[in-house]
Amino acid sequence: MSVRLCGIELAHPVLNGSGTFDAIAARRAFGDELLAQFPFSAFVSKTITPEPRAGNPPPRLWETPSGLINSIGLPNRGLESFLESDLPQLAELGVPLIVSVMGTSHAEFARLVTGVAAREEVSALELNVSCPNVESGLIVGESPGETCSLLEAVRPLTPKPLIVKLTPNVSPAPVAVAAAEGGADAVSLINTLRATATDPGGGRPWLGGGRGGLSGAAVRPIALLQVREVAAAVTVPVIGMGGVSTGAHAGDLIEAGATAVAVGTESFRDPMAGRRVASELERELRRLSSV
Amino acid sequence: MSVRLCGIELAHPVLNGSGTFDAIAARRAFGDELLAQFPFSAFVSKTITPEPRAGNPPPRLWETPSGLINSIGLPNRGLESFLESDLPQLAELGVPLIVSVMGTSHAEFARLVTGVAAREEVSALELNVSCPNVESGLIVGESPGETCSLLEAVRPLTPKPLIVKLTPNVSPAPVAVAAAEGGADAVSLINTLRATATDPGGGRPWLGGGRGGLSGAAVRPIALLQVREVAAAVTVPVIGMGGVSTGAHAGDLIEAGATAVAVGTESFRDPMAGRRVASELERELRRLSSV
Amino acid sequence: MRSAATPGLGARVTASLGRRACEVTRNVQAGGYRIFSALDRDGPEPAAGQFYMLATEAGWSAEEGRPYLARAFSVADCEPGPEGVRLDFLVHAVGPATRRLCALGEGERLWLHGPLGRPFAPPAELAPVTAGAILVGGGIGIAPLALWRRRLAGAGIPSRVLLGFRDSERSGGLDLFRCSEIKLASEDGHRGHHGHVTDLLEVMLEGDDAGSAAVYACGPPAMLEAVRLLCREHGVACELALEAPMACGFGACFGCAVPLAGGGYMRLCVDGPVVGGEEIETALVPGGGGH
Amino acid sequence: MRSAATPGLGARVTASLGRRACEVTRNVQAGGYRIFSALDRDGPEPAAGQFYMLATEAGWSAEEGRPYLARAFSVADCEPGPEGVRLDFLVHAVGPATRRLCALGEGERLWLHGPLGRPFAPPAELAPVTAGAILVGGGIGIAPLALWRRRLAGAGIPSRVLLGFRDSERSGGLDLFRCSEIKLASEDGHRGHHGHVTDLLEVMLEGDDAGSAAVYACGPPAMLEAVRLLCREHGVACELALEAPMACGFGACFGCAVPLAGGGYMRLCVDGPVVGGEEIETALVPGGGGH
Ligand SMILES: Cc1cc2nc3c(=O)[nH]c(=O)nc-3n(C[C@H](O)[C@H](O)[C@H](O)COP(=O)(O)OP(=O)(O)OC[C@H]3O[C@@H](n4cnc5c(N)ncnc54)[C@H](O)[C@@H]3O)c2cc1C
Ligand SMILES: Cc1cc2nc3c(=O)[nH]c(=O)nc-3n(C[C@H](O)[C@H](O)[C@H](O)COP(=O)(O)OP(=O)(O)OC[C@H]3O[C@@H](n4cnc5c(N)ncnc54)[C@H](O)[C@@H]3O)c2cc1C
Ligand SMILES: Cc1cc2nc3c(=O)[nH]c(=O)nc-3n(C[C@H](O)[C@H](O)[C@H](O)COP(=O)(O)O)c2cc1C
Ligand SMILES: Cc1cc2nc3c(=O)[nH]c(=O)nc-3n(C[C@H](O)[C@H](O)[C@H](O)COP(=O)(O)O)c2cc1C
Ligand code: FES
Ligand code: FES
Repeated sequence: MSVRLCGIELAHPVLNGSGTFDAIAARRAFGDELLAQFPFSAFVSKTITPEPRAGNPPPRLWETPSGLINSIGLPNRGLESFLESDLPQLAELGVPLIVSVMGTSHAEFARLVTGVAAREEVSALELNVSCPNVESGLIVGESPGETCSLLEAVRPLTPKPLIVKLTPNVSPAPVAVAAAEGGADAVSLINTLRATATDPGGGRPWLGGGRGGLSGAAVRPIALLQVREVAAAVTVPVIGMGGVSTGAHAGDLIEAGATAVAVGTESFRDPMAGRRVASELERELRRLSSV
Repeated sequence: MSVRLCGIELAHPVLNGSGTFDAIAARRAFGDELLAQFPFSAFVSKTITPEPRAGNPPPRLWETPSGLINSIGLPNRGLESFLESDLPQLAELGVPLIVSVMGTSHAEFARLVTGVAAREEVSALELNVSCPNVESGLIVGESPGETCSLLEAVRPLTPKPLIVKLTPNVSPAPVAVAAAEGGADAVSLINTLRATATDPGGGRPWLGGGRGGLSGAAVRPIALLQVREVAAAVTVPVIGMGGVSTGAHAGDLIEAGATAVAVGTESFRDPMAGRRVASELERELRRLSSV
Repeated sequence: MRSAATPGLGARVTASLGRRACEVTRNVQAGGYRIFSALDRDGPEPAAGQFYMLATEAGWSAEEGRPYLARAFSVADCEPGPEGVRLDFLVHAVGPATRRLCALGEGERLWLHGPLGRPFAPPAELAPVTAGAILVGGGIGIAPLALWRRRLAGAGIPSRVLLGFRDSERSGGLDLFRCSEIKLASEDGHRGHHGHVTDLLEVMLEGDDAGSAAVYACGPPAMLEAVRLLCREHGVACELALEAPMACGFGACFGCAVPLAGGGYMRLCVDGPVVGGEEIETALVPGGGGH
Repeated sequence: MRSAATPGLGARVTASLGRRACEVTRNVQAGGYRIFSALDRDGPEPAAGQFYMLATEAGWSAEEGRPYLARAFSVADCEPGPEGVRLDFLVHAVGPATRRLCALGEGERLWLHGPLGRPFAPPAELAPVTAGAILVGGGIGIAPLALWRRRLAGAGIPSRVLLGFRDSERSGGLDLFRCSEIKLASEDGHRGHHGHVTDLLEVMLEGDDAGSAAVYACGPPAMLEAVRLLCREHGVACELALEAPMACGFGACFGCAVPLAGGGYMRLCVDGPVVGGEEIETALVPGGGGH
């Protein structure tokens, strides 16, 4: 079941989705037993930004039919503090580390990529591009041109693999192609779908941030199509995610062309979901290869 | 609860989503009692095309967590036959008729708009733009420019209200703005989200059409945000839909800025859902106005 | 279209408008299946071959948001009484909906709409000089034949019954035929002819009076296709009760497409589920009768 | 940080890794609430104030795809035994998850992970010269105080208990305090002081020895905020057990944000649910404690 992803050897194809597993907090809650049975074959950090962010005001969560809207707002301690305090702790996990970063300009992305890539604990970087470029006003990940030019700006800064996390709010194939042309080593998808909810007690928006992103089982059929179309459009490896809760779902994404898959929301329901999905996937792939 | 939509007086704000209720077939199944208690305040026809279409090969349906993928492929008898046989029967419903049309070029749309608008039974037309323009290759409804130029081509052909049905697969606000600029009298959203499914028995795609559109409760939170954003961007009325199954959901869309709402997938589960939603909505609006 | 010879026999019964909540009065084991009864206080007595769309009032969608849609079930038997019509269904637990229905408790409530679709037509309509009916059923598919046999007997029309089962687990439907003379086949040889039920049909069709009989079949797709071809070969009229995925059951969704012999598709819910053997291209409906 | 005076008292217990299926051994009515017990064969004994994430094994998501996520519940009581730890929960049916949990049958299975979060700290840690504890609870919120009272008594620390209820319906939690001396308040005057429980607290804090007591409170947000302000006014240390919407319970989702006194947010699941009155900006957590 081991796979190579951009030259990184993974024991199995199941990663976590960025922002859906805090390995440091989980170790605090579950103890060192977590390290012995770490659910993912590589760990993807929550997205970090150059400066610390408090995140959005609560409420930040809203449960929907078979899904979850989150409006977390990327709370994080900022680049310096991440490198200083978090990275050494994450290195103890014993799996390859992929650090997710997000800036609002080429300069911010450059600072993040340079700072993170310099650390030997880091195996690869994921660029979270679901944010506006303050210079152009466009959401980088919704525009092939913005995505390509971002890649051209940061690609020269490191030889380490750069993964671009695609947004599902536009057809992702053209953006994936642009990312690959700009030098991305892999793409991952889907991020969450833009969504909102109303306070049941009255007409106001429920979420402190006004709106958020939908994830979980509800979005699985959307993710499957987007992964299939992106995998058909690019030659770089694809990390598929969106509503994976069983090995069969992971198998569907791999059939659709993904090299690896990630588990997000399902880890909330089952902290060891990644491990379960990996072992179910192993059985599933055996079954499919015998069909 | 009566509302005016583009000058059309409606007894209540609840319509059907195009393609989710065949009033002629329903009358055959349920008898004339259907007319006495017709669930919708206006009837939106299934999308018709210039020539007859058989639709996609089966399977055409796939149930997903709290949702449904359909890959129906717009089967219809074509313009002539619709005008000759269906329209007189639909006129017996006793509610305003909105006819949904789809072409793959300006010329096809023009033929449809001219033919349909000429009939006095028809109160308004809905333009289904979730299809490629064969001339440009672009999905009309994913491009503000294509949408505006389509409207400019067909707007002069009729004084009857033209409603543009927006696709949720891109951010719809810019397209809505373009539609209004081109002369649309209203916009409706959301259509289905592109999605797919794998045959559980083996890796092949399940749907005969390869992929389809996701609707139902799963997409409700996506629809709510898109309706809110479109309503904030345009001054023409908005018909909101996507996963409505109760009056509370309809009320959320109206709070978000919709003038009317449509019920789609829920009518499959409950053929009289439109009527139920309308009466629940009446209570809901009273409750909200007293909050 | 329907003959007046046996009044009401085989005439399509119009459904009561909308869905209604009916109480479950019984739920018993029948081999590997369950037979449950619901009391329909407001509906008409269905014709044999018609079906209902069913969902439970509570706990539908209990498996990760599925079942989401109602499901189609043939009436296996029915009995009018002072409080309403007792409807019996034979169900095989193969997925989320059927698992939930099999677990129904007495006194629980079921959402139901129907009766829907085209029923079996009397032999006299299919074969000019009729020697009676031959009923061919397999597995779970024998449900509608049970009611049809009772109706034929009531009208004084002779019928012969051939039933086939894979194994004793799957012969639970036999309970519905308690007091009739039946020829049995089983694939595992546990009962009757060791082989397929179509072997029995073949022998019968080669007999003397068969040319003037009408064959009615319901069962797995492969069996139906074999019956269809046998009947064609022997010039014997046949009606088949087919299955296809159905979202609505009343012609609203166009999901239940079955390929027609002359090209194009029919909607099985309104133009079936009982179809003439010559009407369709194949009984191997893609996506239908998965079990 | 935790004092060694009463060994283990108030020390955070580390959760067993991952979720586990536990059998429900009891489910009884308690006023308008239910108290149910589950046998945790593999988990440690929790500390008072800690919580578990719960979901049922079957029939979760039974209301249109909800509940989708597990939900947080405080341990109301627990008892180690030869087969494992018996965990008692007090639940109020307010939404899809709590309705499903209240309907749990004996022998059914529950998914659970925990114990999670920061428990109550012993009085000696909060107040240097302690005169013991004052426990203030309201409605469903008295659950964690029941276990805390037992633990304090076990350690020989005196505690006084003040409980408030809106009406007798909502006083079901009293069953958990059967054999203790309690001062009661009810908003409808059906029992004890006619008014708020905070009236009782105010009187007590104005008494002689209160300045050296530690207050522990759990209940509706408005009550907690009143307790917090009263304690601040009287210079009395207090700990509050708060609620916030939680998707994961172990620090993974950042959804459970509670505003900190100094700006920014804490994650209530890992830095709470028990927090010092001075740590937070307000106990009126947006989105938390909706009932
Ligand atoms: C007219 C008619 C009459 C019928 N009468 C009867 C009857 O009398 N008794 C009876 O038992 N059945 C009957 N059926 C069949 C019954 O409707 C189906 O078995 C039912 O839909 C099964 O629902 P389910 O949720 O239990 O299983 P599903 O999972 O919906 O369906 C079972 C099969 O469908 C496929 N499938 C479809 N969607 C999905 C999905 N999202 N995920 C995974 N697999 C999927 C799978 O291949 C699976 O094997 C009838 C059907 C029709 C059309
Ligand atoms: C640490 C902690 C300990 C707790 N201990 C207990 C306990 O011991 N006993 C107990 O009964 N409860 C306890 N709770 C509260 C319990 O977790 C919630 O009541 C539970 O989440 C309710 O779930 P539900 O599905 O029944 O209702 P939900 O519908 O999830 O929640 C009820 C309220 O949340 C809002 N809401 C959130 N999402 C939606 C949505 N999508 N649609 C509509 N409304 C929504 C509504 O305003 C509603 O009133 C605790 C919570 C925490 C954080
Ligand atoms: C609470 C939450 C926080 C998330 N935070 C991030 C993030 O910081 N960066 C990112 O790239 N994606 C983030 N995501 C998106 C997930 O990584 C993933 O792409 C998405 O949730 C779809 O997968 P799922 O359906 O399995 O959850 C977040 C998702 C959730 C639910
Ligand atoms: C089976 C099916 C067929 C549909 N056919 C059409 C169509 O012909 N034209 C159209 O504009 N929208 C069509 N739609 C989209 C619906 O009108 C509606 O926009 C969408 O389903 C979202 O609403 P809902 O979630 O309430 O179903 C169809 C949807 C379904 C489920
Ligand atoms: S099931 Fe919907 S049209 Fe037949
Ligand atoms: S509930 Fe997920 S971080 Fe607290």
